[in-house]
Amino acid sequence: MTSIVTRRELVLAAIIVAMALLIGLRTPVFLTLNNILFVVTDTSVLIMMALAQMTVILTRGIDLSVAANLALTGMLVALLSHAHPGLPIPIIMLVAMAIGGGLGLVNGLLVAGLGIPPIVVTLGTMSIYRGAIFVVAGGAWLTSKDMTDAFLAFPKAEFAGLSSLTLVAAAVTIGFFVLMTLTRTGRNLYAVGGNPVAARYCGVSLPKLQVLVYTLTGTISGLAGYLWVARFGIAYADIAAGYELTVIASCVIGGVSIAGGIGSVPGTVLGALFLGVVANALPLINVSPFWQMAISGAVILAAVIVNTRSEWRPRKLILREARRAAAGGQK
Amino acid sequence: MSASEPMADLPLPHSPAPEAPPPQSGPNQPTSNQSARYTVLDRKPFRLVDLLLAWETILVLLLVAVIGINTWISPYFLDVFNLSDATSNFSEKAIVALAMALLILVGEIDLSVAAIIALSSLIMGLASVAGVGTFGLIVIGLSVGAFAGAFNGYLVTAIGLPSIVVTIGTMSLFRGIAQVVLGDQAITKYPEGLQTLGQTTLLAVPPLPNSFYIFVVLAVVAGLVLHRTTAGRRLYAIGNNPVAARFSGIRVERIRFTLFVLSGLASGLAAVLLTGRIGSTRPNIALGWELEVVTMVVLGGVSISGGSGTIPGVVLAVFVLGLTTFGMSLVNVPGIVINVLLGLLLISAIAVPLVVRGILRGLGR
Amino acid sequence: MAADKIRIAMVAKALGNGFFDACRDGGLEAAKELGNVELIYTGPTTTTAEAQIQVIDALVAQKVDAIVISANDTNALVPATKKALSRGIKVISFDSGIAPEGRIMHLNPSNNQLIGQKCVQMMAKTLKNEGEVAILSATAQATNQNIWIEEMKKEWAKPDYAKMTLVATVYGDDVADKSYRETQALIKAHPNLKGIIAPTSVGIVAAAKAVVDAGLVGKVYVTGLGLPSEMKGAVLAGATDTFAIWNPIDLGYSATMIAAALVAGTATGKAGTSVKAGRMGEIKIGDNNDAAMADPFTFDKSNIEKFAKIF
Amino acid sequence: MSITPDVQPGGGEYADPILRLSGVSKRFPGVRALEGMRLDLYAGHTTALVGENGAGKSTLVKILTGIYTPDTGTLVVAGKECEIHSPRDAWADGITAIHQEPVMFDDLSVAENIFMGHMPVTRRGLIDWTTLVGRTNELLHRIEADFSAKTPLKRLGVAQKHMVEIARALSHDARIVIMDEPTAALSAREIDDLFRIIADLKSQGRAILFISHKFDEIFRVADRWTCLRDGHHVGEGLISETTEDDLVKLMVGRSIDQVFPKRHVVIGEPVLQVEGLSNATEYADISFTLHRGEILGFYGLVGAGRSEAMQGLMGISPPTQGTIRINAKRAAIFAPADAIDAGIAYVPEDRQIQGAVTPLGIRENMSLASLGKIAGKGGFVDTHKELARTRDLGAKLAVKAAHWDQKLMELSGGNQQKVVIAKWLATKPQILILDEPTKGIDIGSKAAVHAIMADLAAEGLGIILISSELPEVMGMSDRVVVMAEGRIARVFDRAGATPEKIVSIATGGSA
Ligand SMILES: Nc1ncnc2c1ncn2[C@@H]1O[C@H](COP(=O)(O)OP(=O)(O)OP(=O)(O)O)[C@@H](O)[C@H]1O
Ligand SMILES: Nc1ncnc2c1ncn2[C@@H]1O[C@H](COP(=O)(O)OP(=O)(O)OP(=O)(O)O)[C@@H](O)[C@H]1O
Ligand SMILES: [Mg+2]
Ligand SMILES: [Mg+2]
Repeated sequence: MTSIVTRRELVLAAIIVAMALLIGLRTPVFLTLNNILFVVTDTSVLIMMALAQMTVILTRGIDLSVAANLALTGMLVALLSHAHPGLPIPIIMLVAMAIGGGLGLVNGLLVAGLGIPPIVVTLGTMSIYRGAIFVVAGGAWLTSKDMTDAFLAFPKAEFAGLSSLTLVAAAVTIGFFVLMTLTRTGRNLYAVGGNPVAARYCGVSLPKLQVLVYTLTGTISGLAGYLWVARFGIAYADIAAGYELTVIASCVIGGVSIAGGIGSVPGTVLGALFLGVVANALPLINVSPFWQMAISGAVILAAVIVNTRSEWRPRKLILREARRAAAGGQK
Repeated sequence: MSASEPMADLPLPHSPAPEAPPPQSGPNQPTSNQSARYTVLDRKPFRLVDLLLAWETILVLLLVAVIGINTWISPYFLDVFNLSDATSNFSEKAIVALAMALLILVGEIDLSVAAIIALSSLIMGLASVAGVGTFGLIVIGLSVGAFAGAFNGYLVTAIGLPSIVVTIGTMSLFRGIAQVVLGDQAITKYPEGLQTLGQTTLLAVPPLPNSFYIFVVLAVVAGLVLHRTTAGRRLYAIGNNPVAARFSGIRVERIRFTLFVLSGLASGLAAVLLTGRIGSTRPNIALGWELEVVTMVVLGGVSISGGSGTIPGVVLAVFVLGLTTFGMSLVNVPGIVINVLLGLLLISAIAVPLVVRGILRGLGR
Repeated sequence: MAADKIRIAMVAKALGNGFFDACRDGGLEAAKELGNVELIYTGPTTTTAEAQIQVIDALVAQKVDAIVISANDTNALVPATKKALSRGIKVISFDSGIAPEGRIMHLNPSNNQLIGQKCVQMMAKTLKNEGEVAILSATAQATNQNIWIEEMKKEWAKPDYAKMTLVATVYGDDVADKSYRETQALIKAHPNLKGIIAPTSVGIVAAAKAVVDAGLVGKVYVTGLGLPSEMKGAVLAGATDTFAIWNPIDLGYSATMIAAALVAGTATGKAGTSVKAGRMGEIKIGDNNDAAMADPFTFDKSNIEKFAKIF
Repeated sequence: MSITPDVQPGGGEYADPILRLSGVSKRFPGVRALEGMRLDLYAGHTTALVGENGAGKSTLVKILTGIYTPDTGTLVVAGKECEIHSPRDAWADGITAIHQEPVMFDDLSVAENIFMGHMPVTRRGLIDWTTLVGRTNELLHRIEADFSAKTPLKRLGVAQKHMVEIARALSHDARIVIMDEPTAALSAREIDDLFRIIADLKSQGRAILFISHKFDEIFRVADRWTCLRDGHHVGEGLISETTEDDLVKLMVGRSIDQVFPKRHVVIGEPVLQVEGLSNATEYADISFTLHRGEILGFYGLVGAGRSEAMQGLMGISPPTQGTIRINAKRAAIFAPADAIDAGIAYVPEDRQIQGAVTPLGIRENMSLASLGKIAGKGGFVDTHKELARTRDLGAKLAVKAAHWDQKLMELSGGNQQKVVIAKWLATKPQILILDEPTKGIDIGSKAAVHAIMADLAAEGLGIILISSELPEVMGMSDRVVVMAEGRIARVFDRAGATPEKIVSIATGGSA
């Protein structure tokens, strides 16, 4: 384990702060404590989902079904709560995680058991899960009138000035940090992504880890499904459409390598925050709504380019340094 | 080995194995087929299992099944006019899928194709409003596509960003630009000629749309280029090992760049046909097509990590997907439920041969 | 399938939308009343023209007798519906129209001008003609939304509303979370905001929820077009004072009746003629082959409970 | 001359093997990698496993370490029958290995690299970083490594990375240590270090299985040998009772008369003149002349910059300064395609990454660098021409395969190398650069590659041979260029070169 934050993460953090300050210049309300807390609350689900996705990308995989999983689980728990209004919220959350985890496990088994490429599996289950929402709900939308007050209350609850969403995201973040830095499983994830053959020689089983990460991602998506549906008070087939790409973009901006083996918890959290700031700032700084999509596209590209560059040093120099280190050591 | 002749015509004694070992004594000597060690066949010996488990075979079977089931569930399916109409709904996507197949084959991906269609259509619309004629619009549509593709290609090859990341970004950027310009407006003023291209047919029977004929021609060209020319060889080499390809004198970056331009060009062509077909441009035109196109390519057996796949496979997948969708919508199954079916189809088409091979291997032991 | 049945297809902008589900119920009612009509309710999953064209092509292939459609795009559907017309299928649009050359007639749920006026009037009444107001629309390309916003602005120009200012128009794309976030941003960007007009059933619910969640009930009011069943909570919570909608059941009912009449040849759909639409009585067809149904109906605390049970 | 395996070699201490593997078979689709193989290892002894490329040595190692499960066979360790299904099982039975492929995690630290798969954990199940770092530093100290536990692996040089592999093998404290070609990328000094470690392990009573294609090493380090051919056990015995020639005969099935069949060739005109070639970081001021028919050896320590200089010449990483003349004409080389057009061919050092496209077939690989030559009208591949050429080159280099469309990944290392060389010969070059062409390939193939070189030189090609193996460079070259620290330190004639002088110059001396 090297230092907790890397140079790349510092650059990203600096970009986020600079961006927030610039937005604040135009719209001072952006920098109020309330708004900052709101942005964090609004980004909480993205942070959780991005962290889970990171573990999948670390193993050289990708999970495109997360948003569909979120929507399906959200619908299922909304239906459940509708049918059994007495169920306590912790039980609902556990059920959401179980359903989401189950859907993730399906991905994991297809990837690990049959060796189908993750992008194919999750492209397929993405369609299947989305369609399943339509089927289970008979095509209907569930709105807040179909949900109990307790069901709707949790995401709005506050503890010590922090929203429950923020607290859940914080807990998930700490969990992932411990997982990735302090457990064998976490280090094994880096190993299988960095060099799958070598990992096998070290007795690290890729299939087991794949089942684990897809199930984990599913579990988090399931939890996010409840939070999302309860927060917006609506469930239908198309909620969070296209959200999987936002989740992946968070990872990439946060420095997770699509080629596997590289990525960190702080980086991914920053990547998600970056997108959260952009998403919340654009409607606020009064740019024409028609500009928002183009700007967020350009900003994603710019962030990735800057972020790649900050890490980028000529390959040759790395060699020379290595050689110098080697030469220095030999004397 | 002869050494006296010049390299120019490679003197080659077809001597069977100078190294063929002399028979040895001793209890541990394997003596069987020693002399056969160096006979090298020209081609892989034919095995029925290979043919039966080839991707294309599976797709053909699937296609037959789809046609059978559709005929069974709807009396309207086997009708020349209906089938011809059905092709117009997937021909444009299929054209983009051909270019995408080549791109995925070299280990890249372009998720911005649908956004490029929107951008091309927009610029064509602006030009049309300014009075440009049909031919001019076609040129403009294609060039905008090519430029957008070149932009992706530049970011991937010159700056070295992963293509999935670049094209997730340009996906928003290109469509965003269309939205900036169009706002809540639509462009509906297109010349007669463009609409003729998009809406009519070359032949009365079968009344297939022009876009379908274009797709067929392009599929043949793509198939020939990929499977019969040296350019195709280069693509396979890059897809399997870009470093070795570069060391072998293949201009890897240039080819990658070209393929991005080609993908943009195909999207531009799709934009021309689609704009002509619906005669209208709005920022959300072709929304979500990128995933449908990728699904066509992947179901077609092109390995998502690059290096393997065929054009016939992609063409078969186009028909499997297109006809499944059409058949299901004939009995009014909602689109989202059709998607469930397509998802299952995608996974099982890939899973079944893997499982069968696994079982065969188990039996063979 | 009985061959002598008239098959009428009702095509929604997208499946799953409560508004169209209510239209379908109206259509089924008409079908039952007529006896010889089979109603096919269908639609795409995404609100795009291409997806709707695919649905239309499938219906043409099935040789349905009539198509009743709420269009995702005025012009883009024209080639597809023209083809349907040329094969003898009666095409009419309802709710959101197709350009005249692509349909026999169009049934407006209400008069566009009335809708625009109604929205502004409801807001003005709640705010007593004073304060900052924003509009939350659906997608930027939704035909009917844009017409209504246009009409609202015309009404707004009247001197009565001089102190009630329009500060922004934003788009929630008929996506719940985007509408919610846009509303949140409106509230923050305009601290003096007093009202939000959302002429979309998805947007109005999300906006009301955002107002409730931000603890601004009584400070910011949401109005617009919504379904009573979905808006009940917002009205009871106080985030919405009044809102309006026409009756989607009646709309679906009338559209189906008209289509059946066209197929049966008892109506032509020509300008100046009229069609009998069962319990809705006679519907007059005006210029451009347009017809309009009743005025939008206003809901508030007093009647919401009753209607929430209906649609 | 094989010794029946049941005869106990040597004195009483051999009495029972610590590891006895018997009747092992392993098939891959289309290949029988092992067939009824057996192997005995004895405590305190080093056993060399010899065999051609593809004979099945690494497969055997992977079976012993639980990476492959054999189709049949039994394993007895220390008198107890055991089954190994995963590397963990192997560790539990006291078996550990340095694999042929590098087992490296570039983005992790040295400590994690060494303990991957068996990191110490605290009672709560979290990684015990203190113990981890402590034990790593102990191990590094034991092998006299000059870096620390927390260093990120990507900062280490090639040789240092090998030390990490060795440390990993030692970290298990195993009874049986397997080394699959551990010396392939080590310099002479590091090989000495390794042998010292082996001696140390032996003295502690551990059994060692040592795999190498270099006979000098085998005779230096091993006590016993076991020979494999085509997956079969073909003999075993004591090193002290055998000769190199015996072993070669057993493994190849015939004797190799000449490993270095250098012929006398009339040296012709200069074909390549390089002057002042430099790039910013790796090499500087490289000047030399290569003649037709000449084999010019390039010797240096790993990291001397030979590969980079040649890759500069090839246009892979174009140099910043210098001129290149081919047949006295200046050549403009900015990309490998330019170099190929100019008549240069470069067989790279890293076969798996830079040379072979392993998922493609032999035919396609052979055509890769000369697609223009098999293109007919409109760029279509002339398959008849291509197949004829593949057959010719394949026969010329004696490529061993089932059919010409066989995927390279199904071929042994030596045959892959021959295909890569064939690919370059197909471009009909005037200058052939071979970068470590015999690294990791067996003696038979090595002799074949050398014979090909000699033939090509006789045909008038100018050949550059980069090798870190001194006997090879000296045996094959007309002149030897010695590089050190990115520069040419000295050029020796065949007559003036002695091993001592060359090594001294290469290590920075001035002899
Ligand atoms: N995973 C695999 N799939 C298919 N064939 C394989 C696989 N691994 C090895 N083989 C084949 O098994 C045979 C034995 O290979 P192995 O790697 O054991 O040889 P080796 O003796 O180690 O050779 P070298 O000296 O080149 O390392 C070869 O023909 C090889 O091609
Ligand atoms: N620190 C390092 N990180 C990554 N790769 C390295 C490093 N050091 C060396 N290598 C790689 O290892 C191989 C050999 O090392 P190096 O480049 O130092 O030797 P070289 O320049 O090829 O010299 P020579 O050919 O004379 O041995 C090269 O392919 C090089 O790219
Ligand atoms: Mg080996
Ligand atoms: Mg080298």
